[in-house]
Amino acid sequence: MAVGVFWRVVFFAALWWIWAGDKPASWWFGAPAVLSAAFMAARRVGDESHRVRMRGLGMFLIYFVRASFQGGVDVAWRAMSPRMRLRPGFIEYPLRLDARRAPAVFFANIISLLPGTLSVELGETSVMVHAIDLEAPVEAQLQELERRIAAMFVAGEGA
Amino acid sequence: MEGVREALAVGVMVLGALFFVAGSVGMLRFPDVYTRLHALTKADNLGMGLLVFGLSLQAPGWQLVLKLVLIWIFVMIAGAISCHLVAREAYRQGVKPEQGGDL
Amino acid sequence: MIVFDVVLMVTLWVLAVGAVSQADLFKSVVLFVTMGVVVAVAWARLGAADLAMVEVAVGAGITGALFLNTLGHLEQRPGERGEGEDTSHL
Amino acid sequence: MIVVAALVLGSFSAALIRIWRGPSGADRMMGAQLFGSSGAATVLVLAAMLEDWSLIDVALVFASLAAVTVVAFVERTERASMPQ
Repeated sequence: MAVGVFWRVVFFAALWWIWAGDKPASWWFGAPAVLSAAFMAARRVGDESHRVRMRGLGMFLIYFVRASFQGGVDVAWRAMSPRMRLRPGFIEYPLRLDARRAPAVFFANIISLLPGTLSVELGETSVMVHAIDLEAPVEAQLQELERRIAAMFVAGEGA
Repeated sequence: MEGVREALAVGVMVLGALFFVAGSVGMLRFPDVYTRLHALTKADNLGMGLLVFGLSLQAPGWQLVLKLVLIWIFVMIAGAISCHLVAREAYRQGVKPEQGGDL
Repeated sequence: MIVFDVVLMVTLWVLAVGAVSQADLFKSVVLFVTMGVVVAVAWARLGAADLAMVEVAVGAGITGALFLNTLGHLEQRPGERGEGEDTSHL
Repeated sequence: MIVVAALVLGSFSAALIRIWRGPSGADRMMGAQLFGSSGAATVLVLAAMLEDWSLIDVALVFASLAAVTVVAFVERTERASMPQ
């Protein structure tokens, strides 16, 4: 718990520093704001926190930037081509992550930023996904994403 | 050297703006709510990323670069969340998607 | 630059007129929120960063959310009372 | 640079058409969302054009408040469609 609060203080302080600059006077406002934000965040999550593996995070960022680039190019291409190639439809994707916990929520939000997929509803055991092209290997792509997210998070002390 | 950087920055930013336009075109041309959301979220995300990258090349200090990246992250989070919420809302209200075939 | 200004101005006009002349209240609120955004861009164009910030936070953010909430309450009324009084003119 | 600004602003008007035509509430909300993100983009381009870097802060506020109205919209329709 205490460790979690410490890292949250560091996180919010960094955020404030980026936002407000390095003028010392800004910390008169910044310090209380950072502290209260950290405590509120810690209380909200409780001790269900997840550790994030640094290496996994780095790998994930590279993968994410590349995939979101592909996603943008893909959808822009479809929009601009005179004959739009769309084969949209819903897919129910069975979740292996626990739907009530942070990684699954993270997963559902990232889906919308990747090529060809859009998360519609996060259910108990599955995610409803809307795919723009059902012929693309959507399932395999989602599995890869899920594997990468699972590799990034380590279950915290609450698990 | 300075000139090259300037040209690169402007080039990247024009590219980013083109993605914004593509996203808007998609939003006007695509047949239903879900496909329009595809266009909006992804194209805007990438356009914003390129714009931020181009601006970072011109920014006078690296603290500004951090701030720009923060903006991109915020836009991304807001985009992903609101995209998911709008899609879920449309789904729950029973908006039917277009199915299959070349449209 | 003049092109930019003209487009900005025309958009602002269309949004302002549209927001007050809509029969559909929801559409009107969305147009109002959008107008808040464009007004903020206009402030930024005029070099007034502080005003632009306030306009985004208050005009587009908070007021829009409050309007939408109010609209939700207005639409909820008839169902709650269960008397079927006609509020469709709202 | 002016080209960039004009292009981004052009996508503004596209959003306007979408808000106007609907057809569903979700479509209109989507248009407002596009206004949010392209608004932030326009302010960023303006910052570079006018060389006034304090405008970056405006874009930051844009970005951090972009989701507020969408969340309010969803909350509203959710409450309206809830069975009494």
